Amino acid sequence: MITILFFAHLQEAIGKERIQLNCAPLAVKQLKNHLESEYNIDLQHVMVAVNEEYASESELIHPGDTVAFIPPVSGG
Amino acid sequence: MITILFFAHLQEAIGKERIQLNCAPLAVKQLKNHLESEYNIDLQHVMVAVNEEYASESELIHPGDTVAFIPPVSGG
Amino acid sequence: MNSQRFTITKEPISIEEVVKKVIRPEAGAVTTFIGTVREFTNGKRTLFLQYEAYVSMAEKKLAEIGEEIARKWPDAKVAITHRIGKLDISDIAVVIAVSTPHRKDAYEANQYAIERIKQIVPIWKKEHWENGEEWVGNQLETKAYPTGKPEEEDLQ
Amino acid sequence: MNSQRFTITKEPISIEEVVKKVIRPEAGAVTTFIGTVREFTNGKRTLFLQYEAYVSMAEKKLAEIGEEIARKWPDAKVAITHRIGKLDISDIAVVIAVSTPHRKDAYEANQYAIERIKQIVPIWKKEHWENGEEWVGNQLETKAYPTGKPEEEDLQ
Repeated sequence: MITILFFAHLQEAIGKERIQLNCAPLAVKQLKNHLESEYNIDLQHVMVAVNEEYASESELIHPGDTVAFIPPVSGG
Repeated sequence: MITILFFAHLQEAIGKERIQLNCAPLAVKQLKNHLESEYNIDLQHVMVAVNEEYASESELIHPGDTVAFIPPVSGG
Repeated sequence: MNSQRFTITKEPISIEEVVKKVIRPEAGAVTTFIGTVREFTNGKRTLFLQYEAYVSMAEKKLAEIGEEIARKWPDAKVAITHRIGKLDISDIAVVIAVSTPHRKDAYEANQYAIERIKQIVPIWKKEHWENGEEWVGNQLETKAYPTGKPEEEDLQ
Repeated sequence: MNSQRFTITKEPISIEEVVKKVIRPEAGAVTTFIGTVREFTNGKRTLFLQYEAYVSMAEKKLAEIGEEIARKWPDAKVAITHRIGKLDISDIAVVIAVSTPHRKDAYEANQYAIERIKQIVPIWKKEHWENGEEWVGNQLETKAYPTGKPEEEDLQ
Protein backbone atom coordinates (compact mmCIF):
# COMPACT_ATOMS: atom_id res chain seq x y z
CA MET A 1 0.00 0.00 0.00
CA ILE A 2 1.24 3.51 -0.78
CA THR A 3 0.02 6.77 0.72
CA ILE A 4 -0.59 9.69 -1.63
CA LEU A 5 -0.78 13.31 -0.41
CA PHE A 6 -2.38 16.22 -2.24
CA PHE A 7 -1.93 19.92 -1.57
CA ALA A 8 -3.34 23.30 -2.61
CA HIS A 9 -5.55 23.23 -5.72
CA LEU A 10 -5.01 19.47 -6.19
CA GLN A 11 -6.42 18.78 -2.75
CA GLU A 12 -9.47 20.87 -3.63
CA ALA A 13 -9.85 19.21 -7.05
CA ILE A 14 -9.73 15.72 -5.57
CA GLY A 15 -11.57 16.63 -2.41
CA LYS A 16 -9.15 14.70 -0.21
CA GLU A 17 -5.88 15.36 1.60
CA ARG A 18 -4.69 11.80 1.14
CA ILE A 19 -5.61 8.52 -0.47
CA GLN A 20 -4.17 5.06 -0.09
CA LEU A 21 -3.54 2.74 -2.98
CA ASN A 22 -2.76 -0.96 -3.14
CA CYS A 23 -0.43 -1.55 -6.05
CA ALA A 24 2.71 -3.25 -7.21
CA PRO A 25 5.90 -1.16 -7.43
CA LEU A 26 5.40 1.44 -10.18
CA ALA A 27 7.18 4.44 -11.64
CA VAL A 28 6.21 8.00 -10.69
CA LYS A 29 5.16 8.54 -14.32
CA GLN A 30 2.77 5.57 -14.17
CA LEU A 31 1.17 6.80 -10.97
CA LYS A 32 0.74 10.27 -12.50
CA ASN A 33 -0.99 8.78 -15.55
CA HIS A 34 -3.24 6.67 -13.37
CA LEU A 35 -4.32 9.60 -11.20
CA GLU A 36 -4.78 11.94 -14.15
CA SER A 37 -7.35 9.64 -15.73
CA GLU A 38 -8.90 8.53 -12.41
CA TYR A 39 -9.51 12.08 -11.12
CA ASN A 40 -9.48 14.07 -14.36
CA ILE A 41 -6.65 16.34 -13.17
CA ASP A 42 -3.57 17.79 -14.87
CA LEU A 43 -0.28 16.79 -13.23
CA GLN A 44 2.00 18.08 -15.99
CA HIS A 45 3.67 20.85 -13.97
CA VAL A 46 3.32 19.10 -10.66
CA MET A 47 6.43 17.82 -8.92
CA VAL A 48 6.43 14.57 -7.01
CA ALA A 49 8.11 13.80 -3.71
CA VAL A 50 8.65 10.24 -2.56
CA ASN A 51 9.23 10.06 1.17
CA GLU A 52 9.77 13.83 1.31
CA GLU A 53 12.41 13.96 -1.43
CA TYR A 54 11.76 15.23 -4.94
CA ALA A 55 11.66 12.31 -7.37
CA SER A 56 12.07 12.01 -11.13
CA GLU A 57 9.37 10.57 -13.40
CA SER A 58 11.22 7.28 -13.66
CA GLU A 59 11.71 6.70 -9.93
CA LEU A 60 10.07 3.56 -8.60
CA ILE A 61 7.48 3.74 -5.84
CA HIS A 62 7.31 0.81 -3.44
CA PRO A 63 4.72 -0.35 -0.93
CA GLY A 64 5.07 1.70 2.26
CA ASP A 65 6.19 4.83 0.43
CA THR A 66 4.53 8.20 0.88
CA VAL A 67 4.08 10.06 -2.38
CA ALA A 68 3.24 13.76 -2.41
CA PHE A 69 2.07 15.78 -5.39
CA ILE A 70 3.59 19.22 -5.20
CA PRO A 71 2.08 21.96 -7.40
CA PRO A 72 4.37 24.93 -8.20
CA VAL A 73 5.27 26.33 -4.80
CA SER A 74 4.50 29.90 -3.76
CA GLY A 75 5.98 30.40 -0.32
CA GLY A 76 7.99 33.40 0.82
CA MET B 1 32.58 84.22 18.47
CA ILE B 2 32.57 80.73 16.97
CA THR B 3 31.98 77.44 18.76
CA ILE B 4 34.29 74.54 17.95
CA LEU B 5 33.40 70.92 18.71
CA PHE B 6 35.80 67.99 19.02
CA PHE B 7 35.02 64.28 18.95
CA ALA B 8 36.68 60.93 19.50
CA HIS B 9 40.50 61.02 19.67
CA LEU B 10 40.58 64.77 19.02
CA GLN B 11 38.44 65.40 22.08
CA GLU B 12 40.86 63.31 24.14
CA ALA B 13 43.92 65.01 22.63
CA ILE B 14 42.60 68.48 23.36
CA GLY B 15 40.94 67.50 26.62
CA LYS B 16 37.77 69.42 25.83
CA GLU B 17 34.47 68.79 24.06
CA ARG B 18 34.21 72.36 22.84
CA ILE B 19 36.05 75.64 22.79
CA GLN B 20 34.93 79.12 21.85
CA LEU B 21 37.00 81.49 19.80
CA ASN B 22 36.70 85.20 19.11
CA CYS B 23 37.87 85.87 15.59
CA ALA B 24 37.14 87.61 12.33
CA PRO B 25 35.59 85.53 9.53
CA LEU B 26 38.16 82.97 8.41
CA ALA B 27 38.44 79.99 6.09
CA VAL B 28 38.21 76.42 7.34
CA LYS B 29 41.83 75.93 6.24
CA GLN B 30 42.98 78.87 8.39
CA LEU B 31 41.17 77.58 11.44
CA LYS B 32 42.69 74.12 10.91
CA ASN B 33 46.19 75.64 10.73
CA HIS B 34 45.56 77.70 13.84
CA LEU B 35 44.34 74.72 15.88
CA GLU B 36 47.08 72.41 14.61
CA SER B 37 49.78 74.71 15.96
CA GLU B 38 47.84 75.78 19.07
CA TYR B 39 47.12 72.21 20.22
CA ASN B 40 49.82 70.25 18.40
CA ILE B 41 47.29 67.99 16.64
CA ASP B 42 47.05 66.60 13.11
CA LEU B 43 43.90 67.62 11.26
CA GLN B 44 44.96 66.38 7.82
CA HIS B 45 42.39 63.61 7.47
CA VAL B 46 39.80 65.30 9.59
CA MET B 47 36.63 66.59 7.94
CA VAL B 48 35.00 69.79 9.04
CA ALA B 49 31.33 70.54 9.44
CA VAL B 50 30.05 74.09 9.66
CA ASN B 51 26.60 74.24 11.22
CA GLU B 52 26.20 70.46 10.77
CA GLU B 53 27.07 70.42 7.06
CA TYR B 54 30.38 69.18 5.68
CA ALA B 55 32.46 72.14 4.50
CA SER B 56 35.40 72.49 2.11
CA GLU B 57 38.76 73.92 3.18
CA SER B 58 37.95 77.24 1.54
CA GLU B 59 34.55 77.78 3.15
CA LEU B 60 34.31 80.87 5.31
CA ILE B 61 33.41 80.62 8.98
CA HIS B 62 31.48 83.53 10.47
CA PRO B 63 30.77 84.62 14.03
CA GLY B 64 27.91 82.55 15.44
CA ASP B 65 28.85 79.45 13.44
CA THR B 66 29.38 76.05 15.04
CA VAL B 67 32.38 74.23 13.61
CA ALA B 68 32.88 70.52 14.24
CA PHE B 69 36.03 68.53 13.58
CA ILE B 70 35.06 65.09 12.33
CA PRO B 71 37.73 62.37 12.36
CA PRO B 72 37.19 59.44 9.98
CA VAL B 73 33.85 58.00 11.04
CA SER B 74 33.41 54.41 12.20
CA GLY B 75 29.71 53.91 12.82
CA GLY B 76 27.71 50.90 11.71
CA MET C 1 8.68 29.89 19.58
CA ASN C 2 10.41 26.81 18.23
CA SER C 3 14.12 26.67 18.93
CA GLN C 4 14.75 24.85 15.65
CA ARG C 5 16.54 26.99 13.10
CA PHE C 6 14.27 25.89 10.24
CA THR C 7 10.63 25.83 11.13
CA ILE C 8 7.04 26.20 9.98
CA THR C 9 4.63 27.78 12.45
CA LYS C 10 0.95 28.69 12.74
CA GLU C 11 1.73 31.54 15.15
CA PRO C 12 2.78 35.13 14.41
CA ILE C 13 6.55 35.27 13.86
CA SER C 14 8.79 37.24 16.23
CA ILE C 15 11.63 38.77 14.23
CA GLU C 16 13.77 39.04 17.38
CA GLU C 17 13.38 35.32 18.09
CA VAL C 18 14.59 34.36 14.62
CA VAL C 19 17.49 36.81 14.79
CA LYS C 20 18.55 35.47 18.20
CA LYS C 21 19.12 32.06 16.66
CA VAL C 22 21.97 33.39 14.50
CA ILE C 23 23.58 36.10 16.66
CA ARG C 24 27.03 35.01 17.86
CA PRO C 25 30.29 36.66 18.98
CA GLU C 26 32.17 35.93 15.77
CA ALA C 27 29.54 37.51 13.51
CA GLY C 28 29.23 41.27 13.22
CA ALA C 29 26.50 41.36 10.59
CA VAL C 30 22.99 39.99 10.53
CA THR C 31 20.62 40.51 7.63
CA THR C 32 16.97 39.62 7.72
CA PHE C 33 14.41 39.28 5.01
CA ILE C 34 10.85 39.77 6.20
CA GLY C 35 8.15 38.85 3.73
CA THR C 36 4.86 40.62 4.47
CA VAL C 37 1.43 40.30 2.88
CA ARG C 38 1.09 42.98 0.21
CA GLU C 39 -2.29 44.56 -0.40
CA PHE C 40 -2.04 45.05 -4.16
CA THR C 41 -0.58 42.60 -6.69
CA ASN C 42 -0.86 43.57 -10.35
CA GLY C 43 -3.47 46.15 -9.41
CA LYS C 44 -5.70 43.59 -7.70
CA ARG C 45 -6.58 44.12 -4.04
CA THR C 46 -5.86 41.21 -1.74
CA LEU C 47 -8.08 40.82 1.34
CA PHE C 48 -6.05 38.10 3.02
CA LEU C 49 -3.89 35.08 2.21
CA GLN C 50 -4.06 31.46 3.19
CA TYR C 51 -0.73 29.62 3.41
CA GLU C 52 -0.52 25.85 3.40
CA ALA C 53 2.55 23.62 3.67
CA TYR C 54 3.64 20.03 3.52
CA VAL C 55 5.09 20.78 6.92
CA SER C 56 7.54 17.91 7.52
CA MET C 57 9.02 18.17 4.03
CA ALA C 58 9.03 21.99 4.09
CA GLU C 59 11.13 22.00 7.27
CA LYS C 60 13.52 19.51 5.68
CA LYS C 61 13.84 21.68 2.58
CA LEU C 62 14.44 24.81 4.64
CA ALA C 63 17.25 22.96 6.43
CA GLU C 64 18.58 21.88 3.03
CA ILE C 65 18.75 25.54 1.98
CA GLY C 66 20.75 26.11 5.16
CA GLU C 67 23.17 23.39 4.05
CA GLU C 68 23.47 24.86 0.56
CA ILE C 69 24.34 28.20 2.14
CA ALA C 70 26.89 26.58 4.45
CA ARG C 71 28.64 25.22 1.35
CA LYS C 72 28.58 28.53 -0.52
CA TRP C 73 29.26 30.82 2.48
CA PRO C 74 31.02 28.65 5.08
CA ASP C 75 30.95 31.39 7.74
CA ALA C 76 27.20 32.03 7.49
CA LYS C 77 24.61 30.88 10.03
CA VAL C 78 20.97 30.83 8.89
CA ALA C 79 17.55 30.59 10.53
CA ILE C 80 14.24 30.58 8.67
CA THR C 81 10.69 30.61 10.03
CA HIS C 82 7.69 30.47 7.70
CA ARG C 83 4.16 31.00 8.90
CA ILE C 84 1.11 29.16 7.57
CA GLY C 85 -2.65 29.65 8.00
CA LYS C 86 -4.63 32.84 7.44
CA LEU C 87 -2.55 36.00 7.13
CA ASP C 88 -3.86 39.55 6.89
CA ILE C 89 -2.35 42.49 5.02
CA SER C 90 1.10 43.41 6.44
CA ASP C 91 1.32 40.20 8.49
CA ILE C 92 4.72 38.54 8.37
CA ALA C 93 4.80 35.35 6.28
CA VAL C 94 8.50 34.56 6.48
CA VAL C 95 11.63 35.70 8.32
CA ILE C 96 15.09 34.73 7.12
CA ALA C 97 18.04 35.71 9.31
CA VAL C 98 21.67 35.26 8.26
CA SER C 99 24.70 36.15 10.35
CA THR C 100 28.23 36.40 8.97
CA PRO C 101 31.50 37.94 10.08
CA HIS C 102 31.32 40.38 7.14
CA ARG C 103 28.26 42.09 5.81
CA LYS C 104 28.47 41.44 2.08
CA ASP C 105 28.04 37.69 2.60
CA ALA C 106 25.05 38.29 4.88
CA TYR C 107 23.18 40.09 2.09
CA GLU C 108 24.10 37.57 -0.60
CA ALA C 109 23.32 34.47 1.43
CA ASN C 110 20.02 35.96 2.57
CA GLN C 111 18.92 36.74 -0.99
CA TYR C 112 19.93 33.21 -2.00
CA ALA C 113 17.70 31.81 0.74
CA ILE C 114 14.54 33.62 -0.35
CA GLU C 115 15.07 32.69 -4.00
CA ARG C 116 15.47 29.03 -3.05
CA ILE C 117 12.40 29.09 -0.80
CA LYS C 118 10.38 30.22 -3.79
CA GLN C 119 11.72 27.25 -5.78
CA ILE C 120 11.90 24.16 -3.61
CA VAL C 121 9.98 24.53 -0.35
CA PRO C 122 6.50 22.95 -0.47
CA ILE C 123 4.46 25.93 0.70
CA TRP C 124 1.53 27.39 -1.21
CA LYS C 125 -0.48 30.54 -0.87
CA LYS C 126 -4.05 31.18 -1.84
CA GLU C 127 -4.97 34.76 -2.55
CA HIS C 128 -8.39 35.94 -1.48
CA TRP C 129 -9.79 38.99 -3.29
CA GLU C 130 -13.14 40.72 -3.06
CA ASN C 131 -14.48 38.65 -5.95
CA GLY C 132 -12.63 35.39 -5.81
CA GLU C 133 -9.71 33.30 -4.67
CA GLU C 134 -6.88 31.42 -6.32
CA TRP C 135 -3.90 29.26 -5.45
CA VAL C 136 -0.78 31.04 -6.65
CA GLY C 137 1.68 29.06 -8.75
CA ASN C 138 5.26 30.02 -9.42
CA GLN C 139 5.72 33.22 -11.35
CA LEU C 140 6.55 31.46 -14.60
CA GLU C 141 3.50 29.21 -14.20
CA THR C 142 4.84 26.81 -16.83
CA LYS C 143 8.22 25.97 -15.37
CA ALA C 144 8.95 22.30 -15.95
CA TYR C 145 11.74 20.51 -14.14
CA PRO C 146 13.29 17.90 -16.46
CA THR C 147 14.84 16.02 -13.58
CA GLY C 148 11.59 16.15 -11.67
CA LYS C 149 13.06 18.63 -9.19
CA PRO C 150 14.35 22.18 -9.25
CA GLU C 151 18.15 22.27 -9.37
CA GLU C 152 20.41 24.86 -7.83
CA GLU C 153 21.07 25.98 -11.41
CA ASP C 154 17.42 26.98 -11.77
CA LEU C 155 18.16 29.92 -9.52
CA GLN C 156 17.98 33.03 -11.70
CA MET D 1 11.60 54.13 21.36
CA ASN D 2 11.75 57.25 19.24
CA SER D 3 9.11 57.40 16.50
CA GLN D 4 11.52 59.28 14.21
CA ARG D 5 12.69 57.18 11.30
CA PHE D 6 16.33 58.30 11.66
CA THR D 7 17.55 58.33 15.19
CA ILE D 8 20.47 57.93 17.58
CA THR D 9 19.72 56.31 20.93
CA LYS D 10 21.48 55.37 24.15
CA GLU D 11 19.06 52.49 24.77
CA PRO D 12 19.12 48.91 23.42
CA ILE D 13 17.53 48.81 19.98
CA SER D 14 14.35 46.83 19.35
CA ILE D 15 14.49 45.35 15.85
CA GLU D 16 10.69 45.05 15.77
CA GLU D 17 10.28 48.75 16.53
CA VAL D 18 12.52 49.77 13.65
CA VAL D 19 10.82 47.35 11.26
CA LYS D 20 7.37 48.65 12.25
CA LYS D 21 8.33 52.10 10.98
CA VAL D 22 8.60 50.81 7.40
CA ILE D 23 5.94 48.07 7.17
CA ARG D 24 3.05 49.19 4.94
CA PRO D 25 0.35 47.54 2.80
CA GLU D 26 2.01 48.35 -0.52
CA ALA D 27 5.36 46.77 0.45
CA GLY D 28 5.80 43.00 0.50
CA ALA D 29 9.49 42.92 1.35
CA VAL D 30 11.43 44.27 4.28
CA THR D 31 15.16 43.77 4.68
CA THR D 32 17.05 44.65 7.80
CA PHE D 33 20.72 45.01 8.51
CA ILE D 34 21.67 44.45 12.13
CA GLY D 35 25.20 45.38 13.08
CA THR D 36 26.37 43.59 16.21
CA VAL D 37 29.58 43.90 18.23
CA ARG D 38 32.02 41.27 17.01
CA GLU D 39 34.40 39.67 19.50
CA PHE D 40 37.42 39.24 17.22
CA THR D 41 38.72 41.73 14.67
CA ASN D 42 41.94 40.83 12.88
CA GLY D 43 42.59 38.21 15.56
CA LYS D 44 42.35 40.72 18.38
CA ARG D 45 39.78 40.12 21.11
CA THR D 46 37.42 43.00 21.82
CA LEU D 47 36.05 43.32 25.36
CA PHE D 48 33.51 46.03 24.61
CA LEU D 49 33.00 49.08 22.42
CA GLN D 50 32.24 52.69 23.15
CA TYR D 51 30.23 54.55 20.50
CA GLU D 52 30.10 58.32 20.37
CA ALA D 53 28.19 60.56 17.97
CA TYR D 54 27.70 64.18 17.02
CA VAL D 55 24.05 63.40 17.64
CA SER D 56 22.23 66.27 15.95
CA MET D 57 24.34 66.08 12.81
CA ALA D 58 24.30 62.27 12.77
CA GLU D 59 20.49 62.21 12.75
CA LYS D 60 20.51 64.76 9.91
CA LYS D 61 22.95 62.63 7.93
CA LEU D 62 20.91 59.47 8.50
CA ALA D 63 17.88 61.32 7.14
CA GLU D 64 19.99 62.47 4.19
CA ILE D 65 20.80 58.82 3.42
CA GLY D 66 17.05 58.23 3.47
CA GLU D 67 16.64 60.99 0.87
CA GLU D 68 19.40 59.57 -1.31
CA ILE D 69 17.64 56.21 -1.22
CA ALA D 70 14.31 57.81 -2.08
CA ARG D 71 15.94 59.25 -5.21
CA LYS D 72 17.56 55.96 -6.24
CA TRP D 73 14.71 53.62 -5.21
CA PRO D 74 11.55 55.77 -5.24
CA ASP D 75 9.37 53.00 -3.77
CA ALA D 76 11.63 52.32 -0.78
CA LYS D 77 10.90 53.41 2.79
CA VAL D 78 13.83 53.44 5.22
CA ALA D 79 14.32 53.64 8.99
CA ILE D 80 17.67 53.64 10.77
CA THR D 81 18.47 53.55 14.49
CA HIS D 82 22.06 53.70 15.74
CA ARG D 83 22.98 53.13 19.36
CA ILE D 84 25.75 54.97 21.22
CA GLY D 85 27.42 54.43 24.60
CA LYS D 86 29.00 51.24 25.91
CA LEU D 87 28.15 48.11 23.95
CA ASP D 88 29.10 44.54 24.86
CA ILE D 89 29.85 41.63 22.52
CA SER D 90 26.79 40.74 20.39
CA ASP D 91 24.93 43.93 21.38
CA ILE D 92 23.16 45.60 18.47
CA ALA D 93 24.85 48.82 17.31
CA VAL D 94 22.66 49.64 14.33
CA VAL D 95 19.44 48.50 12.70
CA ILE D 96 18.55 49.52 9.14
CA ALA D 97 15.10 48.54 7.85
CA VAL D 98 14.02 49.03 4.24
CA SER D 99 10.62 48.13 2.81
CA THR D 100 9.86 47.94 -0.91
CA PRO D 101 7.15 46.40 -3.07
CA HIS D 102 9.74 44.01 -4.57
CA ARG D 103 12.55 42.29 -2.74
CA LYS D 104 15.56 43.01 -4.95
CA ASP D 105 15.31 46.73 -4.23
CA ALA D 106 15.03 46.08 -0.50
CA TYR D 107 18.41 44.30 -0.47
CA GLU D 108 20.14 46.88 -2.65
CA ALA D 109 18.84 49.94 -0.85
CA ASN D 110 19.69 48.39 2.51
CA GLN D 111 23.27 47.68 1.49
CA TYR D 112 23.57 51.22 0.15
CA ALA D 113 22.46 52.57 3.52
CA ILE D 114 25.11 50.74 5.57
CA GLU D 115 27.88 51.73 3.14
CA ARG D 116 26.83 55.39 3.38
CA ILE D 117 26.62 55.26 7.18
CA LYS D 118 30.23 54.17 7.24
CA GLN D 119 31.15 57.17 5.08
CA ILE D 120 29.21 60.22 6.15
CA VAL D 121 27.54 59.80 9.54
CA PRO D 122 29.51 61.34 12.42
CA ILE D 123 29.67 58.31 14.71
CA TRP D 124 32.87 56.87 16.13
CA LYS D 125 33.70 53.70 17.93
CA LYS D 126 36.45 53.04 20.42
CA GLU D 127 37.59 49.46 20.73
CA HIS D 128 38.55 48.23 24.17
CA TRP D 129 40.85 45.21 24.31
CA GLU D 130 42.50 43.45 27.22
CA ASN D 131 45.65 45.53 26.79
CA GLY D 132 44.49 48.82 25.38
CA GLU D 133 41.94 50.91 23.58
CA GLU D 134 41.77 52.85 20.35
CA TRP D 135 39.40 55.02 18.34
CA VAL D 136 38.72 53.27 15.05
CA GLY D 137 39.13 55.31 11.88
CA ASN D 138 37.72 54.40 8.50
CA GLN D 139 39.05 51.21 7.00
CA LEU D 140 41.36 52.96 4.57
CA GLU D 141 42.68 55.17 7.38
CA THR D 142 44.14 57.58 4.86
CA LYS D 143 41.10 58.44 2.82
CA ALA D 144 41.17 62.11 1.93
CA TYR D 145 38.14 63.92 0.59
CA PRO D 146 39.24 66.57 -1.94
CA THR D 147 35.95 68.45 -1.67
CA GLY D 148 36.10 68.30 2.11
CA LYS D 149 33.24 65.81 2.20
CA PRO D 150 32.60 62.27 1.06
CA GLU D 151 30.65 62.19 -2.20
CA GLU D 152 28.10 59.60 -3.28
CA GLU D 153 30.73 58.50 -5.79
CA ASP D 154 33.04 57.48 -2.95
CA LEU D 155 30.76 54.52 -2.39
CA GLN D 156 32.61 51.41 -3.48
